[in-house]
Amino acid sequence: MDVDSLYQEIILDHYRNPRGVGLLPEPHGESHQVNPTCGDEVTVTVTADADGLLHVGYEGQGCSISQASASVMSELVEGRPIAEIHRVEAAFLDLMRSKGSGTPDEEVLQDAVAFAGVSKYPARIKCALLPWMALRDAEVKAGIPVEGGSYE
Amino acid sequence: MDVDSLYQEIILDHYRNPRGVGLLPEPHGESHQVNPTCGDEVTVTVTADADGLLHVGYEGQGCSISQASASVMSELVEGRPIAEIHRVEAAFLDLMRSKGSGTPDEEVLQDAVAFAGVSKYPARIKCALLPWMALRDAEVKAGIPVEGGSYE
Amino acid sequence: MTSLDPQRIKKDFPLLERTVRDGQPLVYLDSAATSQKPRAVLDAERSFYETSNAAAHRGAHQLAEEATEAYEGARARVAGFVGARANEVVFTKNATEGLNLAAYAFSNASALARHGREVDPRFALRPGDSIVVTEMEHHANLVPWQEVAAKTGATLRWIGLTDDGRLDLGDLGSVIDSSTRVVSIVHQSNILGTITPVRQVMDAAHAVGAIGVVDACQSIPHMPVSMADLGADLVAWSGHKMLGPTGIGMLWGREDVLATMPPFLTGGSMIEMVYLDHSTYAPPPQRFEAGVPMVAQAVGLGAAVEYLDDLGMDAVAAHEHELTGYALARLQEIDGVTVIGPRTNVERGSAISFTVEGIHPHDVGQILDSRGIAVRVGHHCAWPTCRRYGVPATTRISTYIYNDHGDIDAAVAGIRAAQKYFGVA
Amino acid sequence: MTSLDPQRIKKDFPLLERTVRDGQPLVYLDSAATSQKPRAVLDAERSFYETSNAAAHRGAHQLAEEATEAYEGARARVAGFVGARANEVVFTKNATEGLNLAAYAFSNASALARHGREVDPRFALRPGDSIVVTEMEHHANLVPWQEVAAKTGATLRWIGLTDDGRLDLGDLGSVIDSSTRVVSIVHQSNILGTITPVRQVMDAAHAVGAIGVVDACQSIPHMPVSMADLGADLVAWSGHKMLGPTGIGMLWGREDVLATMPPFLTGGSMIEMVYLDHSTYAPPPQRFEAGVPMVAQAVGLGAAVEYLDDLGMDAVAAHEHELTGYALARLQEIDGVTVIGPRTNVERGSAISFTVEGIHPHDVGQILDSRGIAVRVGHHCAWPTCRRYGVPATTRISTYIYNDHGDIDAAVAGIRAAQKYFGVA
Ligand SMILES: Cc1ncc(COP(=O)(O)O)c(C=O)c1O
Ligand SMILES: Cc1ncc(COP(=O)(O)O)c(C=O)c1O
Repeated sequence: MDVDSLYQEIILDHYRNPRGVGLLPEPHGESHQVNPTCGDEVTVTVTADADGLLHVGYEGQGCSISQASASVMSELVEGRPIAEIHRVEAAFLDLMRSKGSGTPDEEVLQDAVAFAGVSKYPARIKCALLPWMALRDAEVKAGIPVEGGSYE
Repeated sequence: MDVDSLYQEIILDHYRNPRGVGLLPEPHGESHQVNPTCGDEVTVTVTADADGLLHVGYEGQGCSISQASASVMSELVEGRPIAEIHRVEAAFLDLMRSKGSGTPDEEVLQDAVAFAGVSKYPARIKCALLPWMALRDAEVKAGIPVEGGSYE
Repeated sequence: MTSLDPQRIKKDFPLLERTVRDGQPLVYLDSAATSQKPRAVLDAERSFYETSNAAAHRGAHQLAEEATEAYEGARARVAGFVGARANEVVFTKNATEGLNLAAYAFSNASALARHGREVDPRFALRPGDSIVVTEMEHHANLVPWQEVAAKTGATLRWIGLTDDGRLDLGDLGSVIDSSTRVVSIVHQSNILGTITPVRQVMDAAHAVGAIGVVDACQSIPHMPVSMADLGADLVAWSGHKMLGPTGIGMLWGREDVLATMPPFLTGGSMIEMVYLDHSTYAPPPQRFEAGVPMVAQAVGLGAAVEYLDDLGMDAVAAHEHELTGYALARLQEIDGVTVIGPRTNVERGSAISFTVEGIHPHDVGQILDSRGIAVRVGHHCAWPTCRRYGVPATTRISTYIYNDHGDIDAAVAGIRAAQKYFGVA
Repeated sequence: MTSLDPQRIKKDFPLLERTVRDGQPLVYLDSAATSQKPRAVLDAERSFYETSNAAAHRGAHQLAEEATEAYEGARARVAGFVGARANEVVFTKNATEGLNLAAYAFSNASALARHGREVDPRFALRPGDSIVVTEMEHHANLVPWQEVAAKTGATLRWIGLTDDGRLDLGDLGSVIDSSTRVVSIVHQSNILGTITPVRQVMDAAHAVGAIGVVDACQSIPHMPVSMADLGADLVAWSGHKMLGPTGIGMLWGREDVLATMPPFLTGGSMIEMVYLDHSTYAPPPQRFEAGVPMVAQAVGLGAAVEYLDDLGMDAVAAHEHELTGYALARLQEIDGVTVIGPRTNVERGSAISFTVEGIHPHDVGQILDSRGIAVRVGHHCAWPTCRRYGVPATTRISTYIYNDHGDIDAAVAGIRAAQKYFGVA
């Protein structure tokens, strides 16, 4: 079977050259998430600045999907208004639930559209969602009101 | 199916007219046994006299098989030498394990041969053995050395 | 609502075609002990083994994905059957494990608290606290609470029974009081047939801040039951009494209650992080499902629920209600027969216990068996209930979707035959 | 001893005929997670349901007799398989429950003793007492003991590992000392493949009066194991890894140890007498089997044991030994592959964990899966063992009676393909 739909070039590229790695100093919120079945880990830190823009930093270890997802996520959300970020989060969650049949909104998701193929592999969806769960949890811990679907 | 092989006349007679009912005063040994699945109960008391003869008394409540078995047992063992009783015990245990194919020794077992049919009904074997288990246990408690197979 | 056709239904159950005791047709009147299984359940289980067997939640290959989907799909189906969400349903090996899981939440929290661990105070018991059950509990909902009491110093209390087989709610207010931390009661008695006013008792429990537990083993297979209506915090039942395979049961829990319960069985699949010296745990339901689960059995249970859904639980309940009315009437026509439990068909299920004057229940069962009729005899794992009614044991008939008037008539004829055989009529 | 013919054996396993991932033949290399089931096991289970299904130990009718005989017959068969007597074998839902049963004997006895109940002092723990495991335990034999420690104040210790995947017995004498009350170790590691010197460790436990427990999940399916040779007091393993159904496991116990262990799950069938305020309990094994048991699964397991007996466990072990040697050699020919655990075929079983330089184990597994090869990735429920060897996870292949050289060759080709795909070779 062709795994190219899973391992898109964009994903492999983010995996090999992750962007935005590193935790924020004194973050407003921090969350460490693990995937208990495979041991993948991601820590996400967030801080909201005076203009309502979110800043994000992360560290992690794990498979290509979880680590590339963290890198793509950090690019997507860094320095953007919180309301916009929630729209991105919701779009990504929808994509992961689409079982490969969704047509992702490229304008909202940008590089994250590459994860469309992941949604066909139930065991890998958790990998892709791991950094997003950490982001959501870090926001909660920072006292930022979150909305939208749960990651369960 | 014919249940007459189970409910022999001798058994029904002992059930309706139990012999030897009553506990001994100050017995050397006493044992209360229950069948946890159906709630049948038998208490057996024993005392060995100076001549090495065993005396036995019992009380119980339960189905025809367990109560008739107690009555037959008391007749068979009352006032007999302990070594002889052990031979009877062993013969009865063998009979119960014979799955209906044994030819019981009438001289040793007397009325107890009527229980041959019980050995074809696994769920009733426990009923028939209940007073004998109590006898064995009462003997142990009286300090009388027992031998032969276990009742498990 | 269409009514059931037991003759047609019977054809779905291969075992019901067999003969017993020298070629006599089987009359199966022991469904309160365990039900028979329709072909659809056996097929579902077998086809799982032949196509998708793998350790669920434990692999990245296609079979493991399929096994996980089959297992979680069954959970969702079962949850839907009782109006619950999937993450509120824990799979256990039987109802007994579910009730023990509930009971161990208390003894474990109590022991952990004593050694300085933080626990939900709702579960930590101390001497002076009380646990409430009823006098009609199955041993599975009595003995675990006796053990909790023995391990924590709490006191066990019980709600008594009236002569006609009902809960005696007269002194409910004195049995359930401010010392009460948990109330665990049966929804439908397996020995008396009584349906209890579960909601009222659960409300009384909640009024004093106690956790409410329900043993729904005999109700969920036989009538529509919704978790919301019961008003309980935890509800246990088994699969094998509702057409499902042996080896699987369920514990439903309110999300906020499950969330703070300490784990019970620990090991693989229920953890979050494991270090040599300590571990953290996954959220429910995974927290309560340690080890490779009974995947094939869950799949079979899913098919059982589908079968019941197709019949419609309203239709099932109506069928049983009618049949129980008929059975109560026919049995009580027999001189010497005494029904132990409600004698009329009001707030009662289809398990009917009775005694026959002059014949031990075991012997009644034996004569019925010799005529191909399978019933249960003994204390039915409700020994204290037998004592309450002054009987050492009873004979019990219990029906299900595949039984009809003919089965009851056969039992009645068998009881009369027993009376003749033992010379009491 | 005749040697096995995997090609012929494969024909007995319906699932192994299926294809995966767009029509590719399945190469199943995940038997350490769960084994596939031969037709004979599925047939035995189904035929039980179709002819003799009833609640075992709970009725006087013919079906109940047959069900009881089938269930107890399976117990005798399984006991014989490990050289034990039937009354020393307790059926559980999986190995995890068996290990928890062992662990709860300690926490329950400790709590009962604190509240004035008489218990066997071997099981009552206090602060200052120690519990010993190893650094290569499956979570199922680690987390339950962490919980016992947390509930009793006892201390958990562990035997460390050497760099080549063996128990480090150098400091055995300091880990197991006079404070030690229980020593629980794995017989064959599911992640490293290591076979441990169980007898030596059990003897060390007994020398200080501790109870010895063995997790035999990965050994009993793969080689002849006799309870007498292990020298343990309690031994747990599961059915689903030895061709049996899901939902059944076993705990063997020495008669004198089981005899004084307090009950674990309580309820029906495990009691002697039940009163409202207290109960007495049946002797083992019934004392540890509360509720309607997994009868059909026991019957299926009996058929699984028969299948293995027919092959001969010596032949099974020889087949696996040869195959493991081949796999170790072929894997280590690949540049960048590191075997985690013993690298030669000495005192080791057929589970082989490895890493591939530059590719995450999860991604290796995915490429193999895309070629129809089912392996396991992750920490294999032995997270502390992963930490010991500095890896976040591994990829694991594990074989059984239906695997041959061709399956290993397929895995090797798949690993090379993964290296190419991820540009690391
Ligand atoms: C070594 C070992 N111990 C314990 C277990 C747990 O077995 P189960 O999941 O059947 O309870 C396993 C398998 O998962 C194992 O490999
Ligand atoms: C009312 C009730 N509670 C509990 C149980 C125990 O169920 P199980 O044996 O499936 O654990 C039963 C059935 O045996 C029952 O009828």
